[in-house]
Amino acid sequence: MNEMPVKDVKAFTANDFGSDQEVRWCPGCGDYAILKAMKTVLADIGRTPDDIVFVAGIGCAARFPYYLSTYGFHTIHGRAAAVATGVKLANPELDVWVVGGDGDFMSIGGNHTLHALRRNVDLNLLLFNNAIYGLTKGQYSPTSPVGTRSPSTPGGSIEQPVNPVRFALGAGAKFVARAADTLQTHLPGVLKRAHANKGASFVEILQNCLVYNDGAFGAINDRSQSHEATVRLEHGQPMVFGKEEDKGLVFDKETGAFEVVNLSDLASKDVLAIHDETNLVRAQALAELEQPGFPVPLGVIYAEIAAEFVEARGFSGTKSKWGRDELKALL
Amino acid sequence: MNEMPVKDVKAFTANDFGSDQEVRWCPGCGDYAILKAMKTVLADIGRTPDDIVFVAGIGCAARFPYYLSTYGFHTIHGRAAAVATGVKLANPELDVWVVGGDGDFMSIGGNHTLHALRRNVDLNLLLFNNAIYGLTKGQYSPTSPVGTRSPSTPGGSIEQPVNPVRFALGAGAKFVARAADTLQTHLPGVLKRAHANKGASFVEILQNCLVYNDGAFGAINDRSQSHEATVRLEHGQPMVFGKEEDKGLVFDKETGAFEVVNLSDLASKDVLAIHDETNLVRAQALAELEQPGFPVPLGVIYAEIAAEFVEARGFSGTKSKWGRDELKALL
Amino acid sequence: MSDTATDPDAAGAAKVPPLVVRFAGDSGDGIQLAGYEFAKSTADAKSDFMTFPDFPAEIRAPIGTLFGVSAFQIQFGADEVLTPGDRADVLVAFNPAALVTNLQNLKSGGVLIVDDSSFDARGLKKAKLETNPLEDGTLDGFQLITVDVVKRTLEALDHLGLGRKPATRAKNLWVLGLVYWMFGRPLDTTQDWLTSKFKKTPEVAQANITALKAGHAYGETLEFSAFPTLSAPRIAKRHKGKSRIISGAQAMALGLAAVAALGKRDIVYCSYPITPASTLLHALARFEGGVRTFQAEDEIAAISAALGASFAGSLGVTASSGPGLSLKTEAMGLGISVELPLLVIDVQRGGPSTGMPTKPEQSDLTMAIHGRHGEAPLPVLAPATPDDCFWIMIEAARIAIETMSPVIILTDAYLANAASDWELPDVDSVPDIDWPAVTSSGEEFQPFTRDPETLARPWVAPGTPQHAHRIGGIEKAQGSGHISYDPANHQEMTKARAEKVSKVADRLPPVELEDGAQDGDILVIGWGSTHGSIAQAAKELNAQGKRVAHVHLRHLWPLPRGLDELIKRFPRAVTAELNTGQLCSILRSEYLAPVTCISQVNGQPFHVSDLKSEITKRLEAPVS
Amino acid sequence: MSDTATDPDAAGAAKVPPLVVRFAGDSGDGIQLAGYEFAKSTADAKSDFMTFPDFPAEIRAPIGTLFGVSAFQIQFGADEVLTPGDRADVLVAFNPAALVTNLQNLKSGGVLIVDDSSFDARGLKKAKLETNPLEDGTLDGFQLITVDVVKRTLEALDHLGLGRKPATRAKNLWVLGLVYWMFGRPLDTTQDWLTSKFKKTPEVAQANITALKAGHAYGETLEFSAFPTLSAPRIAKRHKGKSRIISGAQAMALGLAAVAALGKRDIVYCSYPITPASTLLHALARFEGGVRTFQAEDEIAAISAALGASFAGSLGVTASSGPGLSLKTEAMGLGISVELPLLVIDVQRGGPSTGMPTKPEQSDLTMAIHGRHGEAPLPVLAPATPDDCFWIMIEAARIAIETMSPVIILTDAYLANAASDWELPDVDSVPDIDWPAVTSSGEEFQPFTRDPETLARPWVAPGTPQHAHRIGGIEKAQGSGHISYDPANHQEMTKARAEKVSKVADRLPPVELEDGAQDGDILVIGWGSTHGSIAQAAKELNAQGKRVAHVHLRHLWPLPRGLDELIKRFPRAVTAELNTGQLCSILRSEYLAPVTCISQVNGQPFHVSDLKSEITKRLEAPVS
Ligand SMILES: Cc1ncc(C[n+]2csc(CCOP(=O)(O)OP(=O)(O)O)c2C)c(N)n1
Ligand SMILES: Cc1ncc(C[n+]2csc(CCOP(=O)(O)OP(=O)(O)O)c2C)c(N)n1
Ligand code: SF4
Ligand code: SF4
Ligand SMILES: [Mg+2]
Ligand SMILES: [Mg+2]
Repeated sequence: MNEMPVKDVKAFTANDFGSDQEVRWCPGCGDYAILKAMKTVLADIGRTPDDIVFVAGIGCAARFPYYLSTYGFHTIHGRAAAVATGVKLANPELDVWVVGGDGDFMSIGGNHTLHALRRNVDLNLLLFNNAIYGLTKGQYSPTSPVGTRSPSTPGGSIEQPVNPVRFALGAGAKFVARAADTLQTHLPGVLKRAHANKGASFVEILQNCLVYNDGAFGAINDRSQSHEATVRLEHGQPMVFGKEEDKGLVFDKETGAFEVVNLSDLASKDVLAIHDETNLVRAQALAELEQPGFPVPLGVIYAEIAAEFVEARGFSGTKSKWGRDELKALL
Repeated sequence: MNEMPVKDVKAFTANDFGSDQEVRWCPGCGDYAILKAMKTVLADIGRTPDDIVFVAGIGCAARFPYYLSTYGFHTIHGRAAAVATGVKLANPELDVWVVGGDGDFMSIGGNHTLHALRRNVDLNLLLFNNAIYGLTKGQYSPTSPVGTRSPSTPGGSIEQPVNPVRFALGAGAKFVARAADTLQTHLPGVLKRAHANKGASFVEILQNCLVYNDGAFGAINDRSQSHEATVRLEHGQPMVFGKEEDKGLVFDKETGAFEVVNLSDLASKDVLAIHDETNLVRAQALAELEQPGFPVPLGVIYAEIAAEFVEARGFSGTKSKWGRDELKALL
Repeated sequence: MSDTATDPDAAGAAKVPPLVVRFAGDSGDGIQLAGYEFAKSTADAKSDFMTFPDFPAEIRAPIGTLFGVSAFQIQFGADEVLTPGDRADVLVAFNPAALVTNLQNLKSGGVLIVDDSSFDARGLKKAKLETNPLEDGTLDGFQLITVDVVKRTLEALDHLGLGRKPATRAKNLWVLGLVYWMFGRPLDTTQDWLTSKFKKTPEVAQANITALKAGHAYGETLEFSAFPTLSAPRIAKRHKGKSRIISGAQAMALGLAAVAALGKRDIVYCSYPITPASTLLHALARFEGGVRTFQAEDEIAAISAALGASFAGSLGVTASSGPGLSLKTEAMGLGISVELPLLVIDVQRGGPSTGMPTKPEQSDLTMAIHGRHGEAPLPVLAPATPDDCFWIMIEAARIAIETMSPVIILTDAYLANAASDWELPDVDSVPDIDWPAVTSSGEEFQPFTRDPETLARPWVAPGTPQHAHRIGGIEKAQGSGHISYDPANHQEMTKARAEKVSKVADRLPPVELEDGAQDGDILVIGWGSTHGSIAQAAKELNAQGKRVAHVHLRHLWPLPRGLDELIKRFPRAVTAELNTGQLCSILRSEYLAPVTCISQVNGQPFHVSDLKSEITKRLEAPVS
Repeated sequence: MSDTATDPDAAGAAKVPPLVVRFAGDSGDGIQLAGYEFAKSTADAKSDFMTFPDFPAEIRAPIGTLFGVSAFQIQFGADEVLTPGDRADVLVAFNPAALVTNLQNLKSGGVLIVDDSSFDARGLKKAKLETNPLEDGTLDGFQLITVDVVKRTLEALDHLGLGRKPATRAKNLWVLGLVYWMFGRPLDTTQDWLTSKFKKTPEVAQANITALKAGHAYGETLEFSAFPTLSAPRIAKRHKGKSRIISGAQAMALGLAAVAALGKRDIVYCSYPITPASTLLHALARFEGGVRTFQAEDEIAAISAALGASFAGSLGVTASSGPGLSLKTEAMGLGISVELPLLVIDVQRGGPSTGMPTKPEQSDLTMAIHGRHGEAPLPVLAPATPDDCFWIMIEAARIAIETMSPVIILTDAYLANAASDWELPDVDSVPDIDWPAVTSSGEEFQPFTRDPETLARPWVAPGTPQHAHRIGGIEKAQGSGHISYDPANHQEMTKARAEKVSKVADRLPPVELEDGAQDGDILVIGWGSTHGSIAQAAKELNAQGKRVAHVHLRHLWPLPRGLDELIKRFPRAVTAELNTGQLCSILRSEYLAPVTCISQVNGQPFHVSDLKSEITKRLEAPVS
């Protein structure tokens, strides 16, 4: 790449990040909403499409790179995190995003997700969790709840699903967040936080598959009911939820678990749990909160600053410090 | 298998479980101690070698099946848990043990470990963690601490290791325990508990690799100092440790983490944390305790009764309910 | 006139030529349903037939787009019908996109029925059309019938007061009614099916039946010269017993159920979803016994679990398509090394890599034979027809157990989805599958002693008393199975593993030519799903007085005995394959015979017409 | 007399025949160290040589066991030495187990030096011996020298007061001293090395030097008729410039460093440890620049990361052995589909499955060529000698970049470990490796336009302004690279991918015979690590008046131009391969030539003597 055209430093708009390819998702698929949020975020980040890379595996979610005007690599099922690690090793200056579905990240690709997270490679890993295999026509996935009826489980599935947030924390992830496709006022903020983190940022995005698993997340990504079904975490802030902000979470000091309280029942708001995104044990407890019974935590669940893998190796750029003289010395 | 010889119902001794094969581990390897404990446990369990299957991947640890007189399958690197799942699907009545090293279970095989655990397949999964690749001559592994010098990291490794207990809990394991090779009064008990659990039982056994990582676990598996460096967990009992039982753990109710206290400094032992092996959040906090600074928890860290995978599918035996009549009905 | 039977009078072909009908529309238009009902009515009409669905790759593409078009094709006739036909005599197009993408599949002069309700600016734009093909002369060479189907359907259902959307949904049945009229078919089978299918929502049944009848009635108003040819009865000469319409994938599922039934042991089917193999998993998951299905976390886990099941004494089965087969490579090597039975089904699709997931191709053959590290031979089979998909599973299971070896079965996206009228097998005449008996010699059990005839080692499952033993993928000593690095032993074991596979051919009937010419000027060698196209091409060429013989290999490795001599009996031998010549290169290597190849790698099955012209070209070339 | 040069007077062979020396002992005995020092002294003595270590498979087996034996063999001479020799002229055995397992490697009549200190009941039992071979006549045909080396070493070191254990550890140097005496070698190089190696522990240096000298002095007390032959100078006729002793694995590592230096871009080496490929990772991890190493979580991650690196504009390299190559299958297909450069090194070992991890075999060839689903061709190369391991990395990198394709390089456990005296390359005479230039046309960038000559697509890395584009493993349109299921496009792309690889052969020099006979009665075709054995066999047979030509293929796919004609020039053509005939079957298929195969699959390199007798047999058979 000897003759590089000069970089264009103009500001890019969300629309500039759209590609000319026909979008092949089903009409109404939650992936559209995520794409929209992503374009906004990319415009805000302020890098040119030339320095951004989207890597994906295979699945509906994994079609994502085609619909952006950045560099993109649609790889093979489950291996996107590993491919992306290689991209970073070769050129740490690139801004690398990894997109995949629950099959891609948690089933066939579970091991690469684990190792990218524990190594803390500077990747933004976005798991589009629709709790189903969309592209292959609706089989249950490792995140499908027990009882899911699907072509491969006509009588209902019996497997305990994996909880992606719990898994990521177990893998030693240093940045773990959760968001939902349709919550356009919330999702972009989470994506920006993920991008700002230097290291592996894991974001579970609850995504509705209209065709094979419609309504899997119930009220969570139904904008009108979402505030009742979710709690939006803010570091240093009490955990309050409900459309009227009338409910909250307290931390049970004996069991280490959370409990839901009505704010009206409380003498003082001081007893409400304060979100501390640097506290791993609390983050693990948050990961256990599920509907029904609990609001599902959205936002940054855990964030810890730690050494990034490629930087710690001391690599930069693609050029070599190495030349004929070094070679001669070696020989 | 039309003509089956009659089962021999005599009681088996530990020695009966030894095979005639030459043991090919390095003299002094921790694997010998684990083998010894296992033979005792098998004798105690009271099943014939004919009904027991050991499945292993590849590695020093994975040679284990050769040294027992049970059925054994030395498979390929990383896939033992998947092979063992198939064994159980075909014949749920067998007693199936899976043995592997940290490379086998946590590196190449990480994904199968994850899924066997979350599915809760009735397997006893024994991870021989020596924090190194033994068989391939000493490269660092995913459990090697930062700074490990090895042939592939001559300048010291920089990767954050995975903590197997934290990982297993993150994977949704229902039985998680830890033990150490040389602690022959402790290890067999843990193995028996693992065996008694119906579902996937995950046991991390800290194992010394004399040749490539000698002393990796410091005082933990040094019998004379072990009580200072470890805390032996007993369900319902306070967490006390030290040769003189003079130290204990308390639970910090604000941070959710554990703290070490001297028993002599305490007004009452009632403040000591009581081990509740059914409490996931507490188990996750225990997983974070590391040397130096904390005693390393040994014993059953977490145990929850949950539906077992093969049983929930309703399979039993190998015979088919299916015959020509059913086939005709289907056609 | 069908170009699949140019001269119906020659060599006993039926007087009334077979017909090809194709339905094409948006994925949401109910095309596959209409097609399947038409196939059922064809079965009732006692014609022989074969069908092929042509799904879009996308799940549910936006309405009206080119990549959202779904199609269904059927060929039927009095003579044996071997393919779904090259090009259609009748094409039904539901929207502009369907018309554009399917017109190439209609014969010149063919009948074209178009629903013109969405041929407005919006519809044309979605199909990337600048001008309206109904008006710009594009359709000049066809017998065009345009109807505003939506409008007619709505009119017909008006009295039911359903609302526009649900009513519109019945348009496929309106069209089906029209088509039934065209072919002189009664409505009752479809009517009965609708009644029972919508038992709980009789208003839906009513709407659909009304639409069906309205379409049929509309036919009466048409005047159209081609109709007598279309509606002439085509009663098959082969009388079929009890039958059902079955696709290759369904036949395979039933074949696996038969393995369980004949062996009296559940089989363990481990798979990870992938197009076009998943349909097999879906079919098996619905059976209530016989097959224990396991959806694994990936293909490596799937084959590993299947091998574990075989170790534990059940027959392990795994299936995938190319990408998954690639992933299973290492574990297949383990199966070969530990010598356990295992079935590995590969439903081939266009490659390399993700390639063209919904399109057929036969490009995994050399991989199946050679694609493992080390010397790792195993038997490779390929079914030829949907019917054969049933029988080959039973045969593969027998071979795997008798040989103590993994066996690969190669099918493809075409064969999995192509369906025909299947005569139910006489189960009682099929022998049992015997699980080998274990007899204790009293001495220490030697897991790697070999049967002198088959060279297979004994299969003894955990749970068998006094036979505990250990196996593994490191080289092992003949007999004891203990780890061995001894040079002579490795040489001997390598040889034994190869011979064991080679001996499978000894137990098979020698190779035979297909019906038709038994000698001639050219031998066409096929394998797998191309059977119908090649057989039809040979039949038609022979009817024209050419001398074309056809051999179709179901056993790709080891190759059948007698093939060498057979090939050398002909002055010309040519393979016809949906790849760049994989079987061809194997035959050349094995027999040093100058076999050439008719190759096609475009994601489509062979057109009979293309094959005919290619074979004719070869016939005209001088003998090398 | 060495049987690798039966007639030293014929055809210019040296008057003094080459010699083979073998050291064998327990893994803890310091055998490899003694061997390496002996090789250095051989280099000082200006002889040509080749060495081969024979490690046990176990890490540190119990002392004295059969499976814990480690050996080291060297052949040296005045003429070019091409192999480490078949059987030894001199064998040094440190214990009963070493004697038992290595005696077969000693020529009859050879010199046998045995340390008899552990030939007691315990030592014999560990070696599974019932009687003592020193006494039972087993060694009758050899020139036996027994010494209680342990005792002698302890005596010699007694005055140093070291204690028994540390003193005993010097026994390998005592033996080396004796061997040096035997071959008339000076002690200074080893002495200097010991002094510098144990700078911080001079007492250890002292002990080892004392032992070395004591062994040497002990030699003076022996009377032995063979010594003059052993100590005759063997000064190589080929003068070497600056040189170093280098194994194939080290040469590969240096070759990769050269790729980085010549391309001025770091390469990214991604691997997962596996025997015998790990040594390459270890060597690269020590370099301080040029190569970014990454130990991945498994082989799939390794190749995926390497491909990601290539996408990002560095050359990705991955290496493994058979099991790992099998796992990399799917991702290789992706590399072929997206058309990115990538080097995949396979250090072959005995298969199938885990097989014989430390033993060489050439049985991954057909897998390398054919072992991927779909039509997925790529270039396959194989280095012939340790020296060539350096050059082939540079060539492979050029091919990968020029062709925009993954390239497989096949080496094996023998070539990785065999070492010889390597003349340092003249780096300045090697041209740069050019990363392709990107020029902006102003129009939308088309990632799948092809260079008209090479058919390669452009390689444009992220970060390049105005060239953002997307690639993937689904079939894509020529030019734009957009997803395409178009039949004609798939046919065209399949053809382009094959042609692109085939065109590599156009840019290579045509095939040439090795030095020696340029025509004759038989053509022996080899590839990879067997170069030395075949060349030596041909040389010796030609010296006997036979007419044996040798061609050695470095390019296995595409095959070099001119090979067809070359093969057909000879009345007989035979491949010699450490497999069951993989190259042979490819040549037969490609050229329809009746090539046969000299096959060996026992985990060992060819013995020159075996090759000679096999070739002779073929020469005697009538031409087919
Ligand atoms: C190796 C391999 N195995 C299987 C497949 C088939 N496949 C494609 S996508 C997919 C899973 C899709 O589910 P998910 O990752 O959750 O993505 P979604 O479509 O739901 O967005 C599968 C099994 C494949 N392409 N490659
Ligand atoms: C597919 C494959 N990759 C790599 C190897 C090489 N290999 C064998 S064992 C092993 C790791 C050994 O480490 P571990 O699992 O921790 O077991 P240990 O030897 O330490 O007991 C590796 C990398 C292999 N045999 N197969
Ligand atoms: S199948 Fe589901 S996930 Fe896939 S595009 Fe359609 S709605 Fe979206
Ligand atoms: S290398 Fe380490 S783990 Fe392996 S046998 Fe030797 S001491 Fe044990
Ligand atoms: Mg999904
Ligand atoms: Mg280990």
